Amino acid sequence: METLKNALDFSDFPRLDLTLAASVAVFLLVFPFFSHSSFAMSTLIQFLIFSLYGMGWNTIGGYGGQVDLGKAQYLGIGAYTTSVMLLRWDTPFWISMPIGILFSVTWSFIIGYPLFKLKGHYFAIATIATSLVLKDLFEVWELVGGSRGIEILAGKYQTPDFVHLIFKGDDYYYYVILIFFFIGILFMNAFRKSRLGFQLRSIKDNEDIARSLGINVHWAKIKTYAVATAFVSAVGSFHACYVKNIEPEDTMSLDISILIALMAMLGGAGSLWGPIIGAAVLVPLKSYLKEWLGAQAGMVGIDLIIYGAIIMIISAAEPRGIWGMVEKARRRKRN
Amino acid sequence: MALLEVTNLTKRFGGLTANDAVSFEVTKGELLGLIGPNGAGKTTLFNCIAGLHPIDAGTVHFQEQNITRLASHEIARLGLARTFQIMVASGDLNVLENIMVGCFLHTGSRMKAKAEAEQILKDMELSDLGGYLVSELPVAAQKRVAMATALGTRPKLLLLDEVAAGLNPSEIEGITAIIQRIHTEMGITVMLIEHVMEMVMNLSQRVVVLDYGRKIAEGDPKLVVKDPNVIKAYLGERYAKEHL
Amino acid sequence: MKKRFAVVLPLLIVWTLVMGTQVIFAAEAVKIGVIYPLTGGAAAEGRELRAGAELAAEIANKSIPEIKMDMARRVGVASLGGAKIELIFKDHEGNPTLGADLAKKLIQDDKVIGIMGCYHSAVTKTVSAVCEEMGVPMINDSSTSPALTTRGFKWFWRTTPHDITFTRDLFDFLKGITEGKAMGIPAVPKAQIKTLAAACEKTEWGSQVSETIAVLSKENGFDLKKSLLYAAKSPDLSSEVRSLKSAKPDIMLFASYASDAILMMKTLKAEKAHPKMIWGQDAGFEAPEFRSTLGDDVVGILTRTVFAPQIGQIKDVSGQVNFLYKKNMGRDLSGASARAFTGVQTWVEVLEKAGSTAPAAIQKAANTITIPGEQLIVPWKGIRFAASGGDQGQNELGSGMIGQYQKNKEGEIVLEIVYPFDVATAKLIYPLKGF
Amino acid sequence: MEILTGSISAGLLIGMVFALVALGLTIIFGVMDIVNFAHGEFLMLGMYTALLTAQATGFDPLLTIPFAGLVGFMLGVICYLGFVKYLIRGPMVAQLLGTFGLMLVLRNLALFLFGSEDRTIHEGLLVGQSFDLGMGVIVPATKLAAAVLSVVLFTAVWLLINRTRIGKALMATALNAQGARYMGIPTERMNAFAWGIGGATVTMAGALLVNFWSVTPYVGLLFTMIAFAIVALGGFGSIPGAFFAGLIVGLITELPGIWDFIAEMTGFAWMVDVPMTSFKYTWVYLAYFLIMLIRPRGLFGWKH
Repeated sequence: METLKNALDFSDFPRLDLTLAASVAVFLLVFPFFSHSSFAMSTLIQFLIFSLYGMGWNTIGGYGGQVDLGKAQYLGIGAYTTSVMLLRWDTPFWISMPIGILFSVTWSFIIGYPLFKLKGHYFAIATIATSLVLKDLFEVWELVGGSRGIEILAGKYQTPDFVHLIFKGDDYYYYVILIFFFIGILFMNAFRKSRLGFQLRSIKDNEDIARSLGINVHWAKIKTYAVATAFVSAVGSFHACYVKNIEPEDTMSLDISILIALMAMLGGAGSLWGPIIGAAVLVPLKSYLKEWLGAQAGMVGIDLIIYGAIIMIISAAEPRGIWGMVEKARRRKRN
Repeated sequence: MALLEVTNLTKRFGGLTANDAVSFEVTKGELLGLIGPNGAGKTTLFNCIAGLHPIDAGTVHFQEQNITRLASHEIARLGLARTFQIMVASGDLNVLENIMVGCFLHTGSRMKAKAEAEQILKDMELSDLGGYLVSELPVAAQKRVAMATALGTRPKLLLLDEVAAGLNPSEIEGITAIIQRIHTEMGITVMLIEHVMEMVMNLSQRVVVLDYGRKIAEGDPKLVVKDPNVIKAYLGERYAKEHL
Repeated sequence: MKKRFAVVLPLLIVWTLVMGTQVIFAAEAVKIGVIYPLTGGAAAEGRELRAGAELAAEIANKSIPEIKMDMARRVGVASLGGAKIELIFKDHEGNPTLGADLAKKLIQDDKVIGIMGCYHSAVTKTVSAVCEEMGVPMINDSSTSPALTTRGFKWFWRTTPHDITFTRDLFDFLKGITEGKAMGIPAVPKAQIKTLAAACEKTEWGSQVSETIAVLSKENGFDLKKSLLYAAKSPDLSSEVRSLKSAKPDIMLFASYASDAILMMKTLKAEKAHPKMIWGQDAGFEAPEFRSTLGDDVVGILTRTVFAPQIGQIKDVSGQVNFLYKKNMGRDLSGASARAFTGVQTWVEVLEKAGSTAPAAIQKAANTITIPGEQLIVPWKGIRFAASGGDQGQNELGSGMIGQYQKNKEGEIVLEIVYPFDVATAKLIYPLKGF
Repeated sequence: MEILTGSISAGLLIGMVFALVALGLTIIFGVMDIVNFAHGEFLMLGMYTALLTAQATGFDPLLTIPFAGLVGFMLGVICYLGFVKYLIRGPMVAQLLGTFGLMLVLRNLALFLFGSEDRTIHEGLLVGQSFDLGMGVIVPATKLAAAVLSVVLFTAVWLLINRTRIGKALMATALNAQGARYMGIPTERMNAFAWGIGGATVTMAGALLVNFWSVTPYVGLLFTMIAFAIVALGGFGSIPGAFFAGLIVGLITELPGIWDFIAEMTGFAWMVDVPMTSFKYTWVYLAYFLIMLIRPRGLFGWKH
């Protein structure tokens, strides 16, 4: 009950933020009714998906300060569970998604226990290592299609199919992921106010002090890692139904892991809006830069040079990302 | 009754013996001072008691329970809290939230934790500062926040590590009063490390003196300062010979 | 034959000068979306593909009666009032998810009437699924994973033969050698070329090839001693090579993209491996940089391909188109660019037959079209898609070739055709003389 | 037997090459605790530098190594003074982010300038040479040269840090930057110097590797990942650690050959069918993970 209240309580944000957030929410809700290009639509869906990944990453990476570069493995577990169960047993999405989460969380406990014995860079690189090991295993595992992966053929289904989450148009997917998105925000709002959320922020500050306050640091990290995992896995399941094609190289690649961390870090790790801002900046930036300046336009590389330069400038200007800039400006105004 | 009982505690860092067979007791309701020159191993002793460092020999009992091998968070849960010399707070938790972290040890509810933390803020005369980041506060206030955070865990024994270091006389007075209040009004047993002698003398009922990791004296503060061993430790052998 | 070609050449040059400056306004252009890897690991191949497709569109949009190709004689698509072909290129970077997004964008935003692409089988897979879902025709010119046409798609046609065909060619070729059919060498006893070892990259394409090799070698009585999958774009391949070498095979078979193919050959050389034959499953083995990088070391290496400039000696159209291509790009058509060219050509012919840009009309035309072999620059019997069955949408008249890198009289390295035996352009070098 | 000796020797050789690539990363980390995602891009730029200079001047690619080192030194210093200096104020998260951006910029700059095709050196003293020492031990000349350079550079860097004043200043900066500043050590310049040395070693490695490997703008990340694993395995900032970890990683990548040897010796048919090469790098990461469980600061780690 109190958790629900926490989730719905945004009163600690300035009114300006809430007005902005509300107008963005309204915009997102009505967007499909206005005339738009499908490019804008798929960019928005990508934005929502990566916001959610970023929110998941933000629990352990942002609030907990544990730089995790292996989130793609959970995306893969979620996506594979859903697609394998769909193809073999025609399992509804709403059943396979929780099962995927269960698998992911179990795996996260198994590797989380040793992982969190490591700190800092050792931890970051170990997460990359585990993710790549899992990817390599999936590549030779014939049950899940090996390196060829799994394809969901939409033709078999009577669309729109809300049970299996198979649709023809992007609009349906858009609204499903939008609901996920809102739930995700509420969840994160509750999380940051929960006991675990507080403990984690204390751990990020100083592990010794956190311990002296009775926090089981190792266990708190593992628990949070599981929360982050569940998030990513659930969206991974959605991803499977949306792109309908799952391959280790594509779904579980290092690029995805880095991109997830990148968006949350750029927007502002450890804040509620950070990952959303990060995704809102990077996803459209990348796709539109590519569209205007990329290889199609005969200027190979320029788009990514600009993209990379923007990342460099933000990271050097304000280590806490875009949201950090906002907070800094506010603090200066207040003092 | 001994609340904390340290027996033959020994801690080595490589070739250096930081604590050498230190034994003492803290009685319930007491205010004990731990003094000694720089590098005497006081903070190391705190860290060993609180479970931050594994110890090489000896035992620690808290409320007659052996806590020698317990992890530091388990010790904290039993009611043994401590502050740190440096309150590192680069993070985004404000003062109130910092205290809430401690309060969450006893409740899962944010409302309750917040109410309790606000009460502690009031007790520590910090009410106006709840919304600030620790790093934005002056040192004296930071020290009080450090104590407040530890109080959030509802400790039975509070270990204070140099809470007066770097403060001016009037601030020391203020913090002395607060420690007194913690001790008498809240009924929390306190053990403190302190360099400011005046404060230790005023506050402590008993002191333990460490030098080179060894306990060299123990007892009533007024008597202990006259102990030649203690003077030697603080002022050097030559000074002791010439003046005693 | 050569003589006639020499007469045509000046004509072609004059024609390009005259026609190049003319602009003819006609019916609204027909837009076709082309999705290729313009950046990423296969960017070099992507550029070849794009150039091939662009050349085909250029020829389709102008009248060049000298080229013996229906498409060249017409201006635009005649049945659509001379509508010009407009290709809209998109770059998928080798990323299947991105490819699918681009397909949606092309179809919904750019309103293309059809899609072509995508080279990488993995990308073709997702793009074709989008097309199938939206009922938009897609012609695939250059992806060879057999699985693509086993899905029963109604909006997907593939002009290129797939890997089972190509691998079957390999074994026919090997059998032919034992029977003395190869040009220039006597029959080789089977015992001398009985053992095989294969190394394929481990994504969609390579693992398919690897499986096919395993099945076919068994069927044909060869002994596959070792078959390994390796991680593409690997910084070092010495353990793979040593593993292959230790199996002491007579023939080594590879399925690799360009950078791996080059590194593999260099490592083979460094490790002093000397199999009697090396065969590559196209891709990296016929990429232009494969031969430019390795220089003389490629002599004797076999690769399956669908095009070699030597075809110009047998087919006029091939020579003519290759001439134009070389004029634009400074090098010969490759398997990639020739297939892209053929893909666009097929699109043009299908539209010509359909007489409409309505998807249903295109679908009907594609299912019933037959393009005779003499129209094509590739040495196929023609293009005719299977309208049903287990290989639906696959071109039934396609065939592969096996080329061998050889040094010609001028000292240049060229890809000579050694299979099919009846169109061979040079004597087979056997055994490989080693690096 | 031949495959065993061949695999082990090849593993040690490639291990030294990997260690050479990782050397710069560990120097930079040792001095200022920053993991450089753009490390592989430095290598790539070193490869292009050597290739283009050799082609433009007609010199043997070997002669371009000092020049590449110079370019790398300047590149490192420029990167530090122009960018990393501002980055190190932030937490690890921001550093990863920033160097990742640097990686994207450098890679795509190369793509823009040089195009995406594979490029290789065709002629040179080392190109295509290899020595057969018998017992299956075949030593490609490039790898041998790289291994020699690896040993030389490792020794040089070790001597620089342990035997010279500037090395002591570097060490002081590494251990306690603030303290070093109070002692009058120009830490800012020390950091820039570390980046210069780090950049120089890796571009020199690149200049040598281009004799064997072909270069594309995308070649960096593979080596970055291997360098990461090596540096972490050896212990961040440890120079001998990087060398031995490099050897270990090299041997692990040659596991398929060792596996073949065991399969041959024991004659187990099932062993032949295990797709060892598919897992080539899996073993590296797995080994990293397992070793870290036992030694959370790496084999020779002294910082964390």
